[in-house]
Amino acid sequence: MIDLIAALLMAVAAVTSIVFTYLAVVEKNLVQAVVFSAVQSTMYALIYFLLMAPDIVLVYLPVGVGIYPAIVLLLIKKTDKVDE
Amino acid sequence: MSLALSCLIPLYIVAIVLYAVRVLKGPTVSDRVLAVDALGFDLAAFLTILSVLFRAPIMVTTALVLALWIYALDIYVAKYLESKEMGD
Amino acid sequence: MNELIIPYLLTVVFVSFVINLVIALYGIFARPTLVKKIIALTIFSDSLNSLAIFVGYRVVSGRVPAPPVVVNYTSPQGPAQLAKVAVDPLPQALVLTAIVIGLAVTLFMVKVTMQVHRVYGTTSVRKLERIEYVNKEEKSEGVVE
Amino acid sequence: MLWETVCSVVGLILVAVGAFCDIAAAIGINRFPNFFVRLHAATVGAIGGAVVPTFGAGLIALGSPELGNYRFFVAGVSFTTGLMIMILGQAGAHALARATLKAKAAPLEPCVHNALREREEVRGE
Repeated sequence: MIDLIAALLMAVAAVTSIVFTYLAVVEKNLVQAVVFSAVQSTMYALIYFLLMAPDIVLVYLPVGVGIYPAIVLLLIKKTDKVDE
Repeated sequence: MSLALSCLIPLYIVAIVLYAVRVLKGPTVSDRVLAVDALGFDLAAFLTILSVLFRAPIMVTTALVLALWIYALDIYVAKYLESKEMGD
Repeated sequence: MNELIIPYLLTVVFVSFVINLVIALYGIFARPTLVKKIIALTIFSDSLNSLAIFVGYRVVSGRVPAPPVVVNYTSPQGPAQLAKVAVDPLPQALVLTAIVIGLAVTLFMVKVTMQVHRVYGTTSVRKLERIEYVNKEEKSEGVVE
Repeated sequence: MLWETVCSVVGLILVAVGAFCDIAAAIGINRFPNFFVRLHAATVGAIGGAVVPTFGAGLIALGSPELGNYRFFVAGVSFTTGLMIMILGQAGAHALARATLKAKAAPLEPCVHNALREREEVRGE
């Protein structure tokens, strides 16, 4: 029962991450692409949790949700705001 | 106890998917960041419930980290929108 | 019943990682802006790390596998009991390093992109090609004169 | 053990209330018309949907003896997470709303339900 729940949650998070990866790649506005990338990172953190890797989650959450959007937003502020 | 918690799990999944729908179709940046905010806090509560359900007491610390860094993302985007100045 | 459904769901997870890898590669090669290339590269490295962790997962019937952390210190057979139900700790130890190195590489690329924008005024690769071509022409003519 | 049973049942009730608030907030954030109205749904999702079930999970861990001594660890971390979300959710929503209002990033329309005008429009058509 519990292992079935874990596998089901993993599949839901994986399919959601496909949608947000596609949106982050094709989106023209770069700030919205950063937000989509943050959602994808959150879904990957849920997958890492369900793959029973707590130390990976502890490292990946600050890097994927906190530092990547911060430095990419800093970069977007200094350079172009729109793709193309 | 475990069975009752297992019956409550699909409600949380449905809520998280509905938040993801708002992130997907929100017209402005603020809507999307607000939906990400709510999604992250609900996911933190969900991780706590899952670690109680899985009987793995080490896994519960990830919820605290998730809540703190989702708030940090919120503040970054707010500061970007408000003064267009990051980092100071 | 569970023996049929769980491998199917795990296959869905594996295939979704591969699809993420392909979409991120498309983003790296086809999008013109350097910022978008950096975003796609982070997604690419995360998908690759996820594949590495997924290899170390294992299915234990009736319960979820334990994380590779020793909780039961008191009894001497605690680590032996853990080894029967825990996932593989080696890919996790490798990926932990890979994430931090990926962060350092991303910071370096962000700095290089800032420098490119400061020198040439744009970050689009298609415009950068043209600008560099014109500059080379002028320089070579100046050398000839 | 009486108090363990009481802790478990109260925690389970809190988790169920949290699930209900979560569904309500998710429907609200999809149905409300503009950003400043959606703030209400988001904070319902932060307090009712995240703080309450986190406290409930802590109480359930406190009342389950098969975790051994680690149940106090789980309960302490759960209560800390709940308090953090209780502070940070409101602070983040307020900062985002203030920034959006100052930068004019979202349209500011008052959400007014005018039944008389709707009836007149229907009658005029």
